[in-house]
Amino acid sequence: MIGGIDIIALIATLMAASTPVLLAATGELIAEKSGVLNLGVEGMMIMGAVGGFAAAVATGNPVLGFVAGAFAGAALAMIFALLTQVFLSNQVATGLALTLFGLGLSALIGKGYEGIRPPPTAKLDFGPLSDIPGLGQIFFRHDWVVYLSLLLVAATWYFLRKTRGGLILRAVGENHDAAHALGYRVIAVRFAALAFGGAMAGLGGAYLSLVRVPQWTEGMTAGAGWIALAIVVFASWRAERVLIGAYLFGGITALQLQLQAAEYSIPVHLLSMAPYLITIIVLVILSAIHRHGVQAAPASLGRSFHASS
Amino acid sequence: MTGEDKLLRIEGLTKAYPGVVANDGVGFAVAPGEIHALLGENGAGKSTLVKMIYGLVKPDSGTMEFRGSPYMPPEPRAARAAGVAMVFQHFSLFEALNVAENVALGMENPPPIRQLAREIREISETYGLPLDPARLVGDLSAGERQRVEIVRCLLQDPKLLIMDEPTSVLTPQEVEILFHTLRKLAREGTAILYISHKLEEIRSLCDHATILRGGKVVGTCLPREKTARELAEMMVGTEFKSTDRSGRTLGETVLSVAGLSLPPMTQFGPALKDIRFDLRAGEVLGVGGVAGNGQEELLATLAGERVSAPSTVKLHGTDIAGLGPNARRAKGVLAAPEERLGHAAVPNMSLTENAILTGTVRKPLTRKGFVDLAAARSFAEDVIRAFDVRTPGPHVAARALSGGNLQKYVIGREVLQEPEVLIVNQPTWGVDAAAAAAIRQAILDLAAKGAAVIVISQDLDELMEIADSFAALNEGRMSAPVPTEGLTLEQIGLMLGGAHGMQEAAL
Amino acid sequence: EEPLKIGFIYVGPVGDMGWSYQHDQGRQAIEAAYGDKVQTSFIESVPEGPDAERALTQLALEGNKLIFATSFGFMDSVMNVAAKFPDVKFEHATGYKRADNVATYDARFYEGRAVMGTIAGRMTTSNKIGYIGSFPIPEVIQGINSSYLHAKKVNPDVEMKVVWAYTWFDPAKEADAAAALIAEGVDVILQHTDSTAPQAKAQEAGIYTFGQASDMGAFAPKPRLSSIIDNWAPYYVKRAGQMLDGTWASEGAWEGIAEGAVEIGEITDEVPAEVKAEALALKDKIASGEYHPFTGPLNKQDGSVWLAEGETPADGDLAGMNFYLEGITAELPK
Amino acid sequence: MIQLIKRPTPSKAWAWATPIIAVFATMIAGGILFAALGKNPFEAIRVIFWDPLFGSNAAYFRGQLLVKAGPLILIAAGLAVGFRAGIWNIGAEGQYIIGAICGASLALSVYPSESAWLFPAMVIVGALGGWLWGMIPALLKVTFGTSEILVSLMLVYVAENLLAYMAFGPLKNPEGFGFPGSRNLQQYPSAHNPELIAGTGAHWGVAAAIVAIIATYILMHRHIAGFRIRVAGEAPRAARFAGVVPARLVVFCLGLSGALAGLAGLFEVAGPSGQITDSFNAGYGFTAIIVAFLGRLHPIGILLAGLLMALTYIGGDMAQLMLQLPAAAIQVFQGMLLFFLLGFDVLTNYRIRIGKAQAA
Ligand SMILES: Nc1ncnc2c1ncn2[C@@H]1O[C@H](COP(=O)(O)OP(=O)(O)OP(=O)(O)O)[C@@H](O)[C@H]1O
Ligand SMILES: Nc1ncnc2c1ncn2[C@@H]1O[C@H](COP(=O)(O)OP(=O)(O)OP(=O)(O)O)[C@@H](O)[C@H]1O
Ligand SMILES: [Mg+2]
Ligand SMILES: [Mg+2]
Repeated sequence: MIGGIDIIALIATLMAASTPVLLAATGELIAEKSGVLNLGVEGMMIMGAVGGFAAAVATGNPVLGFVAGAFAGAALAMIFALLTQVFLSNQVATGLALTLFGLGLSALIGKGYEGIRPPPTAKLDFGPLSDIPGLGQIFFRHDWVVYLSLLLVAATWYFLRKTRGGLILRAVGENHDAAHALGYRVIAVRFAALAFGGAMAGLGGAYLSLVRVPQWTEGMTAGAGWIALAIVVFASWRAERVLIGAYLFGGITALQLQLQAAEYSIPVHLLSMAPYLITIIVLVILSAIHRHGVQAAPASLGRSFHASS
Repeated sequence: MTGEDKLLRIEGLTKAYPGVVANDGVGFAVAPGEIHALLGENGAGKSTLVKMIYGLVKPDSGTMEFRGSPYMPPEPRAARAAGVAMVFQHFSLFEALNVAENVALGMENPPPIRQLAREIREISETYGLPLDPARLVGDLSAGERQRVEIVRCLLQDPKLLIMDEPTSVLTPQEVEILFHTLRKLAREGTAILYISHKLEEIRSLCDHATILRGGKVVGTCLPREKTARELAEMMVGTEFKSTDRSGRTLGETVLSVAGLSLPPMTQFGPALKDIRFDLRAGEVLGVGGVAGNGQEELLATLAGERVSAPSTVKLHGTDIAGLGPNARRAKGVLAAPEERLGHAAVPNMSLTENAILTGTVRKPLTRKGFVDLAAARSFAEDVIRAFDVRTPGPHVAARALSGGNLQKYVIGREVLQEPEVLIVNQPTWGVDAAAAAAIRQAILDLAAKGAAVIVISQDLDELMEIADSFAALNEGRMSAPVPTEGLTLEQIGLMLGGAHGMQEAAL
Repeated sequence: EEPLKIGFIYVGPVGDMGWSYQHDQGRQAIEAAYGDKVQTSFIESVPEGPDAERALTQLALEGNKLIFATSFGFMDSVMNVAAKFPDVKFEHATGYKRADNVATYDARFYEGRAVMGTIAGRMTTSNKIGYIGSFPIPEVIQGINSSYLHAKKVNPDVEMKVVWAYTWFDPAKEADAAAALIAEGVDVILQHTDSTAPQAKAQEAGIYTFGQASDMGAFAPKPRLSSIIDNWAPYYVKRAGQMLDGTWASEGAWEGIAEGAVEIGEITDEVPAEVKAEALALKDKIASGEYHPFTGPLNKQDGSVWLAEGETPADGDLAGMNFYLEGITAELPK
Repeated sequence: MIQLIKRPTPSKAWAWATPIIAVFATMIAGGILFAALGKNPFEAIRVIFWDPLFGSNAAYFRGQLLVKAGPLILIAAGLAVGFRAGIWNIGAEGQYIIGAICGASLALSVYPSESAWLFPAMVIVGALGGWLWGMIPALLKVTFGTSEILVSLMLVYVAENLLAYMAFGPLKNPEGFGFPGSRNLQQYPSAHNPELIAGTGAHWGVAAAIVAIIATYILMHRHIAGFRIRVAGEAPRAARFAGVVPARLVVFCLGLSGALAGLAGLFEVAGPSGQITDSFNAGYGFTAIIVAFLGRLHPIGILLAGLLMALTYIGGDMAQLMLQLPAAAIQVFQGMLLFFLLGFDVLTNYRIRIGKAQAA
């Protein structure tokens, strides 16, 4: 308890609260690391939300729901990949169109699923560990997806830093012409990265509709996809910072509400700006440091690749 | 030599692109330990040929044999696995990754990164190409970057090493080191396929040469037994005119630069330090030295891309140091930068539009700021005609021109604007012999008409051929110009060695 | 004879399971009631502003004679379009501007909130109840005051914590709001936002909630104790009928439990029988008009007198309520 | 195997043909979608594309087309100039909001005094607001090299929160019974941006959009300054060689697009929308990005793309009403239209060759 705020409860809350954007941002991180800027995260998330929900309801199995959500997100990402990688369309415009399309399609698919409850997602049972004061609440009382998301962040970090696949992915994102000249299949790598990004966004969406809310309603992602994009930037394209960013964004929302509950009178809207202002400041600092050297963003980010030979 | 001892044997290799047959029934063979040159004009098909050997481009027909068995790599991976390594004409490096990671990317089965770093350090020292595996490639100089490419190849223990114009970005010292390395490799049995437009280099390095023209093999020779001129004539297929430097008289001082100092343009670029020289009408000043020592910066500063302290640059005694590029153009100071695509010309724009790029100030291509397309087109046509630019017409995008033709266009565009001062950087870089001769002649003709010209070049032979006076640029310092007549190679070597003490040395 | 054409515009999708969904239920009730004599149509997800004006005009041009605009933000658009189509009757939900061909209607949600407050006051053991507000507008403030007042009546020790989510619908944020309240020790949550996310959170924490706007029956019996349901059907059916028989007139309707506009959803067995009886009795007293949820003496939060002994507020006063009642400790955002 | 071969120069014929092909392809794909939803596809296509233009109430809807397209075109015209220069302002939504807030604040601060100067002053303040909001990413880019894409996007969220703050706080209508939202400027004659010719839908914002299209056309395709801007986008180094000062260009482009977005916001808040509410911004700033690309960053293209987008919105509402097509189906349809337009564009710059792969 600090100033009437229960810090332990706050941390426990923000971990669950941040999971959807954490998943989506981790996916987008991989996509952007491969040099593709996909602004369609919101669309992919909501497709995951409806796909996951429908599958979970149909099968009664939330795990299958998550799998289906990932597939739904990845499927939408493949439209984006086809357009931007094969037909060389502009990534910004295509991403915006993807969001529009995903919001519409999810609503169409979701007709008839409103007002239903999905099968519950199990919490992991850590036995006595969950009763440790403080730590137990923070670390040992979540559902399995929260742990999965942390695992995926760690795996992403490991993949990017330590594996050959990660090295190739980064190479493609840095200089697609050179990667092509060395014989790497730029388009294939980007398809894979986008599919992963879509699957992660879908997973995040499914977490919303299966755990966080849990129900299906149109437009239920309510801007989470855009926050995921902001987090990738905030994190300056590093997996471990994505975790910090997601928890910070989630934490500020949770904190803002908790301050209200504790009867602090705060200017809510001004506080809600804070994460974005902090992101801008982080960007400025990063760019000031790297003024002439290597930039934090993948150098090929947003550029179309066409093999000329 | 009999067929059995050949490492690579190529027969009837053909590759057509829309509108052009880049390789037409090409055949030749390379033996182990042989350094084999590929010669040819721009667009002759050299790069296409080696890209097919490396698996980047698939031939339409033809066969290859490598180490005695049929060979047709579907992708570079397969080529590397077979023992072929390649250093590209344009680097294939990743600036944001470190040296070890860059090397790993070019290898089939790299060891763990820590072990790889050790191997890089070892092999780079063995061959006299020291490299720190942990440094970011973005922080390296052009020469160091090429070391990365070479070390990447060496670590794979290649049987055949392909190098496409490797020396165009290297300092003479670095070229020496490179040649030393290549010879050592050749002695160890590695075959080397070597592409360059620098015929003297070929003569000193290569054992055999295959000459391409229009995609066809037009001859083979032992380069050591030919003069550079003979080689050039084999490439072009006609006799070669020497440049004519007659008819010039030096007038009074046009441009004077004094106390010109500027901080670096980029983090790793050199600063310009107290540059001073006078340039007279009709004079061609050759600025020698290794790229990366302030050449780009000098051109940018004289062209007005960067402004310098007041009175550091004067034209006819008037201060122009604070003027931008267009204000300088208005006064007759023109320039042609080294990088054709993206600096001197816009790749995706037509030649007409590229005429507008620099031509609006001195040519009536605009009226009250509005572009007169017809006038621009006819100016572009003038350039094409006067400089024999081979292109279907001015509507063609700059990127569709070959390097040499675009360079002729760029030089022509400036020359036809009748400059009073022209600054050109590496005017014949990557350009084949015939086009290079044409460009040099154009510069001489311009000077003969009374213009003052600064030619910045790494090619000392070129400078000796056309320049009246010579200065060396080293680490941002420029030596005082001395007349080229009677200048010995030793003196030049001293000047290039360091611009500091060279006044005494030269005089 | 041509059927009477009736049009609706909704601010959200009909599938929002909340506000727009309930209005669409009302539309369907009209069709059910009058069959071939009416023909209804709607445009959903209409943003407030110029798009609403166009959608309303479109409905008018298509020959709709009665048009329901079901969001507060449509108010000025309705007035503009109504001026251009004097022959078309407009009904605007929750607004305060009327004209000869513009009526307004709203529901007295605070009546239902009084019943919820009673149950909440009885069910809390921590004596802390929480309220998730959407926006600090009079309708929501009425609900907070009414809930608090009636919880306090049955449980003098009760405290009320309020969190403003500044959204009608953002499941994630609503869940966080519930979590924040739970962290403050609240064990009953009322909400004036539309998603079921708070229910899910409450279930996790083992505490109670109430359904909002629609039944949210999926969460019964626990944590959902009961619900407050917007039922626009009676009003819509009545007004459509008045159009058909030519008796429609502009008015400002504000209907509550008595008219069936506000319904109390099933009270689950989690609620002890006597509490359930007490709640239903209160509901009946309100329905019969015997009791007004805001009956003096009542003071404002700052201690100043709002209603004297036995006094009830004029509807006009109530409609603009912008203060908390005495005893609520939170500060109302300005 | 499909292979793309870059054309030496973009094809003029395909540049005109691809949008038409794309619209037809969308009609086919959309028709299938509508049929799957149990609607008559031909009727649906007619209602969306034909009725708003030539149907029974077309007089009204043609005007509404302008109302809807006006801000899109105005914003996109400015964005396209920057995009051409390689300066990626994707925060027009924020600049739009700030323009509206600034203009409305000025009007509301002097309410209810009437003056002929008020509206012109609001126009200036609105443009200035958008300009200032655009200057933030511009100056950060110029001084620190910070990516304007990301900063301008982040500033959208800041602006949205500021908008909500204004709607619930300082700008709240004191006579609004505690309801959020400002006074309605439509009822404040001096501040109102009225229809210029009754029934046409054309207000000052539409006029400004047309002026912006003409002005940017002249700038980009006739004037040497526009030529230099295009050079900067294609080859920054060459632009410097041609005398462009990059920092000035960044400031100019972000300033121009910001100011035009701010103007759009001002005209909207003083005209069709009328008031500052927390949901005032309807995504025009983002949709305008799509419009700019659909119009291939060419002013005339943007004009047509803006009208096409507006048509699908208006036709979409009609399809909801006449055919009970859900709003979601319209969104899907719009998404498909954008996909086809963006995807087919490749034919302008590339030839398609079907056959065995040439390159490994
Ligand atoms: N990807 C391609 N598509 C179409 N034409 C091509 C392509 N690559 C090369 N060409 C054409 O093939 C011919 C041979 O080109 P290549 O690059 O092999 O020449 P080069 O001998 O390497 O020239 P340089 O000396 O300038 O490097 C040229 O006419 C060129 O225009
Ligand atoms: N996809 C393509 N379509 C048409 N021509 C091409 C294509 N790719 C390359 N070329 C042309 O092939 C020729 C040779 O290409 P290459 O990449 O070897 O450059 P280059 O001529 O050697 O230039 P430089 O000497 O400046 O490096 C150039 O004329 C280039 O314009
Ligand atoms: Mg080549
Ligand atoms: Mg070349």
